[in-house]
Amino acid sequence: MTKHFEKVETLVSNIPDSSKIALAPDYSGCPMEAIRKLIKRGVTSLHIIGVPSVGFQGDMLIGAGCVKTIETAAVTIGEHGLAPRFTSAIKNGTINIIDGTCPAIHAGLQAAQKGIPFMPVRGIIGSDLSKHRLDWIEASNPFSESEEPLILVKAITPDITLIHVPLADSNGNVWVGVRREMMVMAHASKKTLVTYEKLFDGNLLSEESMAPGTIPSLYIDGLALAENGAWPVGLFGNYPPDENHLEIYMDMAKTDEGFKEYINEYVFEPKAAE
Amino acid sequence: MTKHFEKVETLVSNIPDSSKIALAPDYSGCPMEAIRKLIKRGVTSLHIIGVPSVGFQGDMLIGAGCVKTIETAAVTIGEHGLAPRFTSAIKNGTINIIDGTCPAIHAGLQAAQKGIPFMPVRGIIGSDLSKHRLDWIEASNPFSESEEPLILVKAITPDITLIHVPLADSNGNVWVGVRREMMVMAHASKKTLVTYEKLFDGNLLSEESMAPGTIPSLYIDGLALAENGAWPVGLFGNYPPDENHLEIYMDMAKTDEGFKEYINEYVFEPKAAE
Amino acid sequence: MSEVIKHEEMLISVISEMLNGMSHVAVGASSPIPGSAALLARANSLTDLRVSMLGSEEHNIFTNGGTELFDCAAQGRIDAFFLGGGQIDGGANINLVGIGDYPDTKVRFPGSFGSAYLYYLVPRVILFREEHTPRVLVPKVDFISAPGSSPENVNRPGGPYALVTERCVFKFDKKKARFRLESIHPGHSLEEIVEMTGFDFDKPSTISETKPPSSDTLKLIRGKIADEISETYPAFSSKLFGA
Amino acid sequence: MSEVIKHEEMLISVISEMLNGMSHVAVGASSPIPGSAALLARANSLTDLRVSMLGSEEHNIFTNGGTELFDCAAQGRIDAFFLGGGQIDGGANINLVGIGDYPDTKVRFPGSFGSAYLYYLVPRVILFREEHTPRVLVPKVDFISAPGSSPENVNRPGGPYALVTERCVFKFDKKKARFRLESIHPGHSLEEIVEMTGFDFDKPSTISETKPPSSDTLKLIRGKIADEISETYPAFSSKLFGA
Repeated sequence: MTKHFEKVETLVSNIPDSSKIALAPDYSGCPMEAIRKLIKRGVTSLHIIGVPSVGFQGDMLIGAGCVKTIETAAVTIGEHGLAPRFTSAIKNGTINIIDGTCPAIHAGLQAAQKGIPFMPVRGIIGSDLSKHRLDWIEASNPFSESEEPLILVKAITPDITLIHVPLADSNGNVWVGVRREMMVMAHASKKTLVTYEKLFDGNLLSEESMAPGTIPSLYIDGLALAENGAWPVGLFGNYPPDENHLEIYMDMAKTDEGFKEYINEYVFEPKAAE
Repeated sequence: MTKHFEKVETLVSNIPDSSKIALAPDYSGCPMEAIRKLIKRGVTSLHIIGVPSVGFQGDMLIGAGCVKTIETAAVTIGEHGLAPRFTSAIKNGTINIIDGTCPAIHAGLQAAQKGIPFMPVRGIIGSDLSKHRLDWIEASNPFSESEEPLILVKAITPDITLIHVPLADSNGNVWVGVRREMMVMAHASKKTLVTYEKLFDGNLLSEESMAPGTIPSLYIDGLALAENGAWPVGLFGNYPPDENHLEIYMDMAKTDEGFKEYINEYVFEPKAAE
Repeated sequence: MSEVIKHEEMLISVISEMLNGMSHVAVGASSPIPGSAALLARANSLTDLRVSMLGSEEHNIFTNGGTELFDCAAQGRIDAFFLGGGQIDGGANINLVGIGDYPDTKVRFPGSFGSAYLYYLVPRVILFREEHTPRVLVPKVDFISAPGSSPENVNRPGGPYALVTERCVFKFDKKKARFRLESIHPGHSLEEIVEMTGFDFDKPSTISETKPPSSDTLKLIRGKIADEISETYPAFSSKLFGA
Repeated sequence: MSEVIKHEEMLISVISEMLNGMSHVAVGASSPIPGSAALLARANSLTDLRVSMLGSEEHNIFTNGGTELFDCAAQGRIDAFFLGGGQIDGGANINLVGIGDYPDTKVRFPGSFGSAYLYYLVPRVILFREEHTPRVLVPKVDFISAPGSSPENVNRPGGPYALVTERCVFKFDKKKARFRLESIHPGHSLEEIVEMTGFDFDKPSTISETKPPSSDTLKLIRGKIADEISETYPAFSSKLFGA
């Protein structure tokens, strides 16, 4: 039932416009090659969910005009500074922002994973975040003897989870190691599409040491090999971020024109990435 | 902060009478050697939580008079039939039973893991189970447009989780592989005590393949080596149940006298187990 | 090969037929016959039928601990599951707790396991209980571990599909919340079934005989399936197949 | 070794002192100075101080994905954490979202991250913001990502402990819900701090000077800590220490 695609292009052709798509932060599994192919295809009106935040890939999708709404605890390019295209899009009002906080996003996904309509979350009370969230309800803790307010966060069910992982096997199982937020994302989503760095020789679920870090193929709808597929963000256990390239991006993406040049060079005419 | 104990006896001396103690089912990590030492010590008034059910170890503790209350989705010795000492104790009214259902027990522990007061659970409505549970509340789903009933399960915070695992390292990290209910138990509990089959040479958290199945020492309070420590129940990936021995147990434990003989032979004068 | 079909083999075959076209079948605790049926359905499946068996290391695709089976069911990723019952009544209510006035039950069963949840969420729940007597199939269960039907306001995508016993197959009519006799196993009669069933059920004008397994299926059961099930249920496998 | 102490080194040392006796310190996103301070506290710790650093592979003990940091905090297993703020006000309210009328902010910051949760649950939250100007330290934040204090009925075991800037250290008085000036970094003055702080704060009659790092500590920072932090913050480490 898990489809193996020869090309990343074909894999991402399974992502319709207007999809609600869950993405990982830069230190987790970022499917950069798939993001470039998505931009090249001209996907539009995406609703991005940062789990719990989103970095370079979110900024690129926003810059390329692929995003209608972004639901996230933050958009950050880490040490390199404010995400330039995100910052500009907010200033110009060209995207909707749904501001959340990390544990509430995790809780919403875990609620979807468990098939429950909501999950209580500690904290949040008195923050301005909840004023703007129609999908959060302030309720009273029914187990408390005295009146105690509590935030209930509605389940978040992404249409698609799109991630890049270190290993996959021919059965469609994928290995994420300790980066289990990707497992929650896959469990919670209607579909999960994956690019992977290397093919694992054997069955990941049959190896006692590999199985604990593996998302079973039951949850994986499509797969494609993408060597160096997380460049320039880096992939845990495999390669670090290409800091020089990120600096180039930060510099070019300061302006609309610079960003257009950037995607012309690296997305539409991808010499440097090959 | 994780203490290494030379003897299983010393490890279990950290379990006070009347503790609320979480135990795994027979197919997960059963600390049988520790259970025998607990019985030998004469622990009393335990509140056992089966996560989500309990088998041989629960039946033994009940038979030996160590248990006041058992909270579980089931007590079962699998293929071997009804748990004899549990069945007898219920008939004679010598223990309290708090009947639950597997996902509600998992949800209660996950609520404790997340520090939230409760977790909604699907199903259950209309079952006689909820009639007897003061720690479950039937509420209305606040996210549903029409009236929809829903069960809220109160967080379950065990005093102690007691488990047996395949591997531990000198830093106090323990490897449970895919049996992650033990990780939830450790996260949710005030204290976690562990016996382990073999010492892992190195740091489990430093090995990319081992870390995903590892409970970090942060959650582990005490450890002791117990080779063959899950006998006769068996340990996943290591050795199967000793079916012949379980049959001997089932036969002897039919009666009070037979059970007394059994624990005399295997707990108080443990020739056969050595 | 002996063509004397054991009743367990018959049941494995009958249940297996009900799993045609499923993509994911889960098997709970203490379920050697449903487990064998699921493995048989997988062996016969043209597509990829997944089997997740509690207690098995080989036939287990879960990597998120004890909660995953339940989460997976809630996500709609499990098509079929099996439940039994110390008592089962005509409304498909099941009792896995005990006989008598709870909590002071005269006879205590193991407990409800995940029934009070999976019965609501898995679209095709097959009730299986070998013993077909008025003691087990009762007018009304003493304790409802999980009800056979629910009011409309309860979120319940799942529920009972059939009840398989040593004597016959009942199908559950969700609208009427009643069982209908579907087929009678060879060697058994309607009169016997009426007599041995404590609850009232619908009787179609013509009732077929349950189809026994073909010799190919029998060969598969006694070979591959006997071998596969022995990992989780060694005593069952060795008793039935002498493996 | 040059004894010219860089202000980052000063801040690392000051924050590190606040982590004495802790057993588990967590460090969030974009926090090279707090991260270095935590590693320094660990290096100086007589007991086993654990450091969990977001984005690090080496200094990360978590094995349950992105949710574990937050679950761990709710379990009471994290003693200290760090938060910053595009704006911080005198009630220790922090704004990580933006300046202006939300959602049409004139200036947009990255977002609230886990602040609206960890600020409630971690007993010792240290606010850290290098820039000490009226632009950052404002009378009232434009958007409350997380409030500095809560009504009594809110479950809140955690909250602000101190605010560390390039100029001084404030301690937070939970009862008054106000900052008190604790110490002034060498080279800075009370007058300057009053002028550069947009909010009102308590001023004790005698205010000490912030203690600079000892030469041993400085050696540790420039050696072991510079090396350890470079895994997660290579640009920071190479800029500051030329590593």
